[in-house]
Amino acid sequence: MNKVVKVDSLKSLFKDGMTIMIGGFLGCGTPEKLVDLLIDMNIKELTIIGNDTSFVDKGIGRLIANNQVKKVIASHIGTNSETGRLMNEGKMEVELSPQGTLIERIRAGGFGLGGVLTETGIGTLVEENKQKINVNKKEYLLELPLKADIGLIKGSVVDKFGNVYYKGTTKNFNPMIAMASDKVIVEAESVVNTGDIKQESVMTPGVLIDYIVKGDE
Amino acid sequence: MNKVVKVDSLKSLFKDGMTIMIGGFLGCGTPEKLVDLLIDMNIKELTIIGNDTSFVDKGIGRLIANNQVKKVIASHIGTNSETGRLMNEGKMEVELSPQGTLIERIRAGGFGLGGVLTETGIGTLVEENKQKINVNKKEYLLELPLKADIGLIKGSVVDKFGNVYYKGTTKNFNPMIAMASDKVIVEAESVVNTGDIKQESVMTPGVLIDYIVKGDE
Amino acid sequence: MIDSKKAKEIIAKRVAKELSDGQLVNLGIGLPTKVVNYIPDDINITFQSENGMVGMGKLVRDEGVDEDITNAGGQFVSILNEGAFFDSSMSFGLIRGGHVDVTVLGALQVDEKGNLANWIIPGKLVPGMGGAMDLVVGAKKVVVAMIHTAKGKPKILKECKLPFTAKGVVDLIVTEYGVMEVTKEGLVLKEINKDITVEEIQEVTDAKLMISKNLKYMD
Amino acid sequence: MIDSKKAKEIIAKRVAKELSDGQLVNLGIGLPTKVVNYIPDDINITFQSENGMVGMGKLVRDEGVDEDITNAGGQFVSILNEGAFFDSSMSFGLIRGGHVDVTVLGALQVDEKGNLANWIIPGKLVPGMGGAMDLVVGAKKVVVAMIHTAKGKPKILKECKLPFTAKGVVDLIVTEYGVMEVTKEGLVLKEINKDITVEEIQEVTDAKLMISKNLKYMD
Repeated sequence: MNKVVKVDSLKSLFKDGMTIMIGGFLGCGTPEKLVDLLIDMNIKELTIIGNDTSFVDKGIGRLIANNQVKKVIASHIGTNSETGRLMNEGKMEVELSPQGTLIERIRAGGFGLGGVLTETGIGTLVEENKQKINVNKKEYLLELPLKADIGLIKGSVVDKFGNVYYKGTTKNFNPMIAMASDKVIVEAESVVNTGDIKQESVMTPGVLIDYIVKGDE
Repeated sequence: MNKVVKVDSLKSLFKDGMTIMIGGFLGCGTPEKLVDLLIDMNIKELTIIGNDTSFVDKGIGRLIANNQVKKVIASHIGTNSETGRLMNEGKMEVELSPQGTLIERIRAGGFGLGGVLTETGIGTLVEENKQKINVNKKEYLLELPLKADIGLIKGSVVDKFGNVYYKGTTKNFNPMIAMASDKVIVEAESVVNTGDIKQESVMTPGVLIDYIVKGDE
Repeated sequence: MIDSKKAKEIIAKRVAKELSDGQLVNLGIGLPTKVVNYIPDDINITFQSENGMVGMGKLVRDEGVDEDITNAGGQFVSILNEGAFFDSSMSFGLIRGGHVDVTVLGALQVDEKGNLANWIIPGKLVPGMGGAMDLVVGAKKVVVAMIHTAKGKPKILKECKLPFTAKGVVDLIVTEYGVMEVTKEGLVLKEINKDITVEEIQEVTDAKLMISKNLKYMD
Repeated sequence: MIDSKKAKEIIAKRVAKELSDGQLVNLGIGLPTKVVNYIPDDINITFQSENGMVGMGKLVRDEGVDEDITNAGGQFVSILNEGAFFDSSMSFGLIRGGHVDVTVLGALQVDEKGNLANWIIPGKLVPGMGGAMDLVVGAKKVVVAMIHTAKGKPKILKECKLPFTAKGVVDLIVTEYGVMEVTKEGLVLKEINKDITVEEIQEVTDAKLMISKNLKYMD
């Protein structure tokens, strides 16, 4: 079971119209080499799920600027002018989800929950088309799970079994994306031998990882 | 802000009738010194929330054997004969929750969610008195949050700010209990200086911890 | 009549064949644990323990014991190099989220609709469901591994009499007498112990067994 | 008229007084960030950044930069010894679960019922809500810190015209002109900049201000 592969060998996994989750927060913790791959392949009509659309020249933002995205589900798009432009021109659909709700939806997808109830968004536009549920006389929104065909994550240190360790704030959406995606590819800043990451320090278990790509290759 | 205290100084926090969550899985990861304190004080009519009722002479099991518990919410009671006896004699109420549901309920309490939807328990006794919700033609149970007045957790290494690191399988319910309890007391196997636990290795942030007790004192 | 120890060996050995390379597997307490002993060396299985780890190793005794590493039965175990520890919410995220390929567990009763009962005998025994309800709902494949009868009485029924652990979740039943698959039409006997006849296995089974066209001997 | 730079100083300095020892605080991007500069040395505040840390330190430039440590605005920052990193679900668990004592953030509009609008100007600007909706619903105390008007037009209204970020969540409004508390009866002016009169502040405020019996000068 050798999970460490060349990035080019992954091409057969991708096709137009897929739903792909990509880790990162304004590009911090985003697997740029894997974004490069999607741009090289120029696959289209993607549904992209991530915290934000980053910047025009960074992370998820590059896919949007390159017109590869049909729909994006994110919490923030203000740092990428192309997202707003494509949305206003009707060329791309944008679904905005509050950040805490978005990560819970991804978690629900990965953790097998049918949904979660949150007060966030009550009395706002976020309510639209959503079921409201009363619990102990308090009103909540039912927020539904999100899943993806492929999850692209970035790991600071990854062992050959796929166990991932994230440094600093690169963790953000990555661990939940690894749970919510049918196939998971991790871009590793460094690859170490299995056992080099202490079992307590593993942040995403290798059992969730299908492929490892070296970020510096 | 000195959180490291003598166990006796905590007595004023406890009173009869409280709801207390206690970490551990069959006693592994349970703060036994804090259980000792509850037994010494002999506070009564407690509602105890934990994964299981351990053994007659261990962890949560000791509180039950000592008749201090009015109600227990757990996933498994089979290893403690006293739990079954007191339940059958009508002297203690037992609410059984599937383990994965129980930890989600505690998490929901600590994470400010109004509830979660799960398939677990559909078509079983667990359905009783619960709201069923349909999502995309599939039926789920709405499981409600749990909170506690006080959470008692066990940490393997704890720094003076309260940051907690758990070794091995001692983690189990402890991190979520720290989120779901108004006051949190950690029993530390060892106390280290703030900064000795790497920021990436902190498993329960010190901001959640009110008091630290040394386990070996 | 097969003695209990031998029966458990037959079952564990047969269940091991249901596992394939690269899978994540949860073994219930008791009989299912013995499956570990029959996994071929060239197959790599990762074991999950619902109290908070993947990559669980063997039981550990005496000086090898680390009291901070236990399995879901509270026994001391080891963890492999590729393993990871986590909290219970992550553990059940793996389970409920469909990341566990196979769960193997015992039953008090199981029926031809794939209903399972293994957590309560009302008025008699109330151990609680522990993680079983989540495991059978979440795992991709649910294998019941059990002695065929209880004190001679059938445990494989037309319909479970005891309260369900879950409805319609069981995929395969492995006993010392045979291997039965749960299908929409009912239970299909796919393999049979060579020391027993089809009539004999039906006799100790309440549910009607359909006989596979390719019925084989258990091995 | 107070210039923008001076106004922001006045606001940040005043907001700092709302924080007390041992609190966990989230400061929004922009003006609220400046609050850090006015916290007395003898008070210990832990700052949370919703992208995944508590114990956030100062902005870092040049050789001090660790590209793996950023704040919610994408700037490079440091982390203190007592800090911790975590994923976004834990981060918003702290926020939604009521573990954050105070959140300080800007507003496009805020009204006398405590409604807040700060994430969208339909047809013009759609940055998205980011973490703001969760922060104002979850934090124990919500402080709006903003310049009193936008190009001379009131931002403190009888009722927000822009889409809400959340309903009835704001506790306190701090501007360069004064400090207003949201009460069931409406907005109560508790402190006023000594360079301005009650009439003048009312003039640039759409909502009717009730004047506290103990009206003080801002400091």
